[in-house]
Amino acid sequence: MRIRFGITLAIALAMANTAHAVTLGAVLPLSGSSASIGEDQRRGIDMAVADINAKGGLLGAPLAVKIEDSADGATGALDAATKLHSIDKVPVVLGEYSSSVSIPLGQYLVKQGMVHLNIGSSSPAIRQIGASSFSLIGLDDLSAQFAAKDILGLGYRKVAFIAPNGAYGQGIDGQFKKYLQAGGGSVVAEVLYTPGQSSYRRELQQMQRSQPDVYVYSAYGQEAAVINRESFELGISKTPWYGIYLSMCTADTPAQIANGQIGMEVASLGSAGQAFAAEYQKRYGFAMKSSYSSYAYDGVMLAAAAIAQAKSADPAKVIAALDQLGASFAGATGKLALDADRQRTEQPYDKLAYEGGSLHAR
Amino acid sequence: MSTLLTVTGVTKAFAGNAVLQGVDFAIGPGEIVGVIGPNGSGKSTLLNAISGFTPVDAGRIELGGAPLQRLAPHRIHGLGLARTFQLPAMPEKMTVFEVLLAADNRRHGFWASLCGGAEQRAQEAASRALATQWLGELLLTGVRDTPAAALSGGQKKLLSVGCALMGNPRLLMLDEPTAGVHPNLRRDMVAMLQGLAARGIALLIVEHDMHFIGELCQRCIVLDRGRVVAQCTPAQLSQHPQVLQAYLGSEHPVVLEAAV
Amino acid sequence: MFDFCLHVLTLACLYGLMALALNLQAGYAGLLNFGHIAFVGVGAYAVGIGRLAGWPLPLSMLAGVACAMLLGVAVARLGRNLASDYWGIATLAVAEIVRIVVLNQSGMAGGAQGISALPGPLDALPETAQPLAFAVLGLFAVALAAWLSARLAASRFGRALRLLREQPALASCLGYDLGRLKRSATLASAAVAALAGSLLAGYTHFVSPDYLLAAQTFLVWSMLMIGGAGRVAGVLLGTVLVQGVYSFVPLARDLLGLGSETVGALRLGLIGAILLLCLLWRSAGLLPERLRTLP
Amino acid sequence: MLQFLFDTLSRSSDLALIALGLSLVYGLAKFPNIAHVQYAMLGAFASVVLQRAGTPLALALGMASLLAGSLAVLCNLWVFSRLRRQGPAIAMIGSLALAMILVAAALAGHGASPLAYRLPLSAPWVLGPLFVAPNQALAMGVTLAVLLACTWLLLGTRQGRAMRALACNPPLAAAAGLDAERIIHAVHFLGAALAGLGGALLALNTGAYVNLGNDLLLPIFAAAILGGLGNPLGAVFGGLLIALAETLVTNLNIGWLYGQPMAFVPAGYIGAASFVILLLALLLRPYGLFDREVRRV
Repeated sequence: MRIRFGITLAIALAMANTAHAVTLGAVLPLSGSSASIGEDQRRGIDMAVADINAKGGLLGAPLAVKIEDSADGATGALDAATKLHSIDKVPVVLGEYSSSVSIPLGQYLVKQGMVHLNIGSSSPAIRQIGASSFSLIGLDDLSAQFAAKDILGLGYRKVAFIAPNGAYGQGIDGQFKKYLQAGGGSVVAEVLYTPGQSSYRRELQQMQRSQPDVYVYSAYGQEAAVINRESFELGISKTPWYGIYLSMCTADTPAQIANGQIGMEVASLGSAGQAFAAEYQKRYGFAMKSSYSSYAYDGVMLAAAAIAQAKSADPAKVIAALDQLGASFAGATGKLALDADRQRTEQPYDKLAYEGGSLHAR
Repeated sequence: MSTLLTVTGVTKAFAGNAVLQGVDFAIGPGEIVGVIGPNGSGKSTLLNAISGFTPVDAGRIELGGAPLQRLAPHRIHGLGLARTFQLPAMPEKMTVFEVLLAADNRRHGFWASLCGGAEQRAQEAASRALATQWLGELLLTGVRDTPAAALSGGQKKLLSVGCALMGNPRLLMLDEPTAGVHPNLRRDMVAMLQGLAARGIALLIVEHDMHFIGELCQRCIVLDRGRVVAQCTPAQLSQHPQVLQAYLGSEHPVVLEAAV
Repeated sequence: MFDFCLHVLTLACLYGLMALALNLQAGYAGLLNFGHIAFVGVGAYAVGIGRLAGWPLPLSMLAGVACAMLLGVAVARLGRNLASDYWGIATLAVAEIVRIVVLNQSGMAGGAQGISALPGPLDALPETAQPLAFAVLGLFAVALAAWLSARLAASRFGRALRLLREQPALASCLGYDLGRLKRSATLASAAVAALAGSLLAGYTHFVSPDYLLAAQTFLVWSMLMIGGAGRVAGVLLGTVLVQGVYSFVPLARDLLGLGSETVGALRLGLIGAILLLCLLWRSAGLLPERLRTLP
Repeated sequence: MLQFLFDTLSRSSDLALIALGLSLVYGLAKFPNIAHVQYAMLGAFASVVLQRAGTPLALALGMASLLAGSLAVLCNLWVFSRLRRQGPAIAMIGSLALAMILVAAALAGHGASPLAYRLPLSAPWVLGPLFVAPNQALAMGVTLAVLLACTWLLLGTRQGRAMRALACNPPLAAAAGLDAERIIHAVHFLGAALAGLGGALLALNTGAYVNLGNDLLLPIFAAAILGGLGNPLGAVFGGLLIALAETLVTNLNIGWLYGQPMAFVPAGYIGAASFVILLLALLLRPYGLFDREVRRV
């Protein structure tokens, strides 16, 4: 009896999902070592859903996003994607963070004829996922090129580079080195650290020995906090520190240590960007932890816009609408300007400095 | 008389304590030899040394002319030497019958087992026949399908003798075969072991029970503090001055009384 | 729903292969291999590196099995003078070293990003038929492996392994070369695990260092122990159960209608709780190994 | 050079208490307890939350340690005392499931972002070439004091002897009239209390975060194995050796090999270094570096 009730309820819920509202899917690293980024992505998605539903929803009904945990791995992401495809029947899936998860996820979605919106992976290999995979985030070549130019422009030549030894770190490392060397600089120390250690003193000191003009880093959460704290404790923080995606680098670091750091960040100077940042602060009570929330926000917004334009949640029609919209859509992270490979070609970045406890344009 | 096992000058020390100090003796085919001596005289170490569980420091051990002292236990078994343990531990998740079958190690290779075939089936049938025969002779038929670990201490001893015999050894070494065995069963054991010797299997028996030694053995080797202090027939034991010295010097007068 | 069940079934079959492979070592021979995933990873990476080198898929898979068996020889050699729990951690160390090496080999093995667009064994079939076909292939492979394992367990070799697991000293003095028995079990296990790895890479069309995480070994171990080590039916039941729990827990959350904040915690916590309850309820496994009474 | 030595000591002090606790429990329970590192994670959270709520740091550390210890006793009562009878593999999988539940609890209770102590940031002390952070010195000092206390407890007291006797030979210890159950509970409490304190001290540098336990798992196991399982003080030296290996890998200039002024092994191999050391050590000394045999001689 109870089981039958449960089944009826399940069917009713499923019907409620498909009949009355458009449901999108998202696969995020909500447990495992990237969980803090997944959580920030989730915040962005929740904000977008709230915004859209506050304005009357999509196609006349409230929008929902079904968020699944990838457990930080390819098989977990495939489990989640298969569920979203086969049970929830969503047309669009957003995800993931690590490119070693986004790539198999995207491959699967493309094979099923679904839309993949990449909201967190910046590896150049994302480009090859396939015909229905769109990137809202500028790939590493964009951010690395911007950072390299910025650093050379500031007059630094000898650079020590540190990033986590993962898909993101290895990708940005290669790109950054390429652009820096092309512009006449050199990477004198290159450390891809093993995430999750209790201390990075050894890595920091190895870099110190090459006496760089500037330390360039890109890290997040607990690791960024430890690296910043230890560079302060070792007296290394007197040399300039440059953060690629500075807001995530300094999010969990005491202001006293972060003061004086410079870096770059996804532009949030446009009206949409500033509105998002303000809304985020209001909703969660702290400043944006990283720009991954804004990419996730834009992902939902873009999907909603495409579905609204296609007047249908049919994936083929959504893809056609995305192909049109991609060139002109502008969101919290600025204008997308997707190219023929459906990758972002324009990514406005800001040059920032951390002063007096917060980030400012420089 | 030809010799089967020759032990020459075997020496072993654990962390500076000499446990075996130049042990010499020899055993012929079909001979039944007892090894006695007070606790700590090195009896078990001697058995471990011969069967390859304890590497010796010096000396030679030969079985039918082949040197054993550098070989691993399974190689020594392959040359025709089987043994039992003082406290035989038996598998929990195998029946008595299965343990006996496992004790026959012929054709146990991976591919032979996986592919099967007529030869494999014939071998399995032969093993089962042999195991069934030993079950009967060792009075274990009633516990054939019991987990081997659930047997009583005495039954485990019998089973381990059966295991040793499944390999058709030339020399069988028994470590205290009667400890924990019911007295009635003990008599049957004497007959059974004599039967083995009649088939040409040499027996080397470490034992405390002097009646058992007296009934069974043709010869005794007396160990004291790692040395062979006497080799004589069981009847001569009580008159042997070194034997008296060895036992009176220790805490085992009771054993000696039994021997007298 | 049907596609999702097919997916779960396919994964269960692939993990079933890994669990049956581990069962050869852990269930039959009592070897605590905590680096089992290294064999799987070698098989999976063989498909990846084979693609980069332009090899045909069958050749890559064969190379994977061969490499995994080589690794098996090395691991078994390591076990010759180590006690079982030390050997367990040593195998874990070997698997971690393999993972760290492929993680840092961005040229040859794709680095942290892994190797994508891998060929699958059923690519020739039409797209829509592939999920069903792969599930059938997986079922066939797992059925074959189960049949062979059961046959092996009943054979003279299997009996020798049991004796080795239960009483190694007895086995040794009954003429069994323990090192050789362990090596044979490890090699057979490595071959099957590598095959499972190749199939997993072919199914997901992807391989990355994440496939080699120690957590994956623990996952396969939990399948083995919850189902019942040493018994093929137990291992398979454990695999289906654990894979089912991993896959269907997100559905339970949908039924409960909980918000997105709890997704990660709920999934992890429910899986942990179900596994723990299974263990406490039947701590020898759901289908524990039985005594073999022979005619 | 001095700084490298100091950092090696600092890293090994990070590992020391937790590895000591693991080794202590392993000696009695004889299974690799994966949940052990989660006690460290929970200890870190408990301590940070208490300190942020206004508890003085010393009290917060102590309470976190007690909480972790009590939790371990409950876990032992409900889970491990039943699973241990089925052998080490079952108990290990049980500890794995328990670890998942503990991580899930932390994830649900706090979320994935790190949580740091609310402490004023003080400038490092500069002693010649040496930079020492006050919190680092505090963590090392407390660790050293607790290690000394544990050494005394294990080697110098009746209770310690009872624990070691039970670890070496349970039937004999039981025959000698030791109350095994009580001692096992005491050891679980002590082991987890050490882990909780270790985690709370670690959080001085890293903050408390959900993955703290998982990140520690492999280095801690490597340290405990290196020292010889069930040999608690060996585990401390195991941790020291691993810290040394990591420091050498990251800081040994191998530029001369390539004819360059400076070149290093890629830092990504830092994890492999400790495992290579572990394998080498096991090849040379199959029962860990500080095996019981050594102590007996």
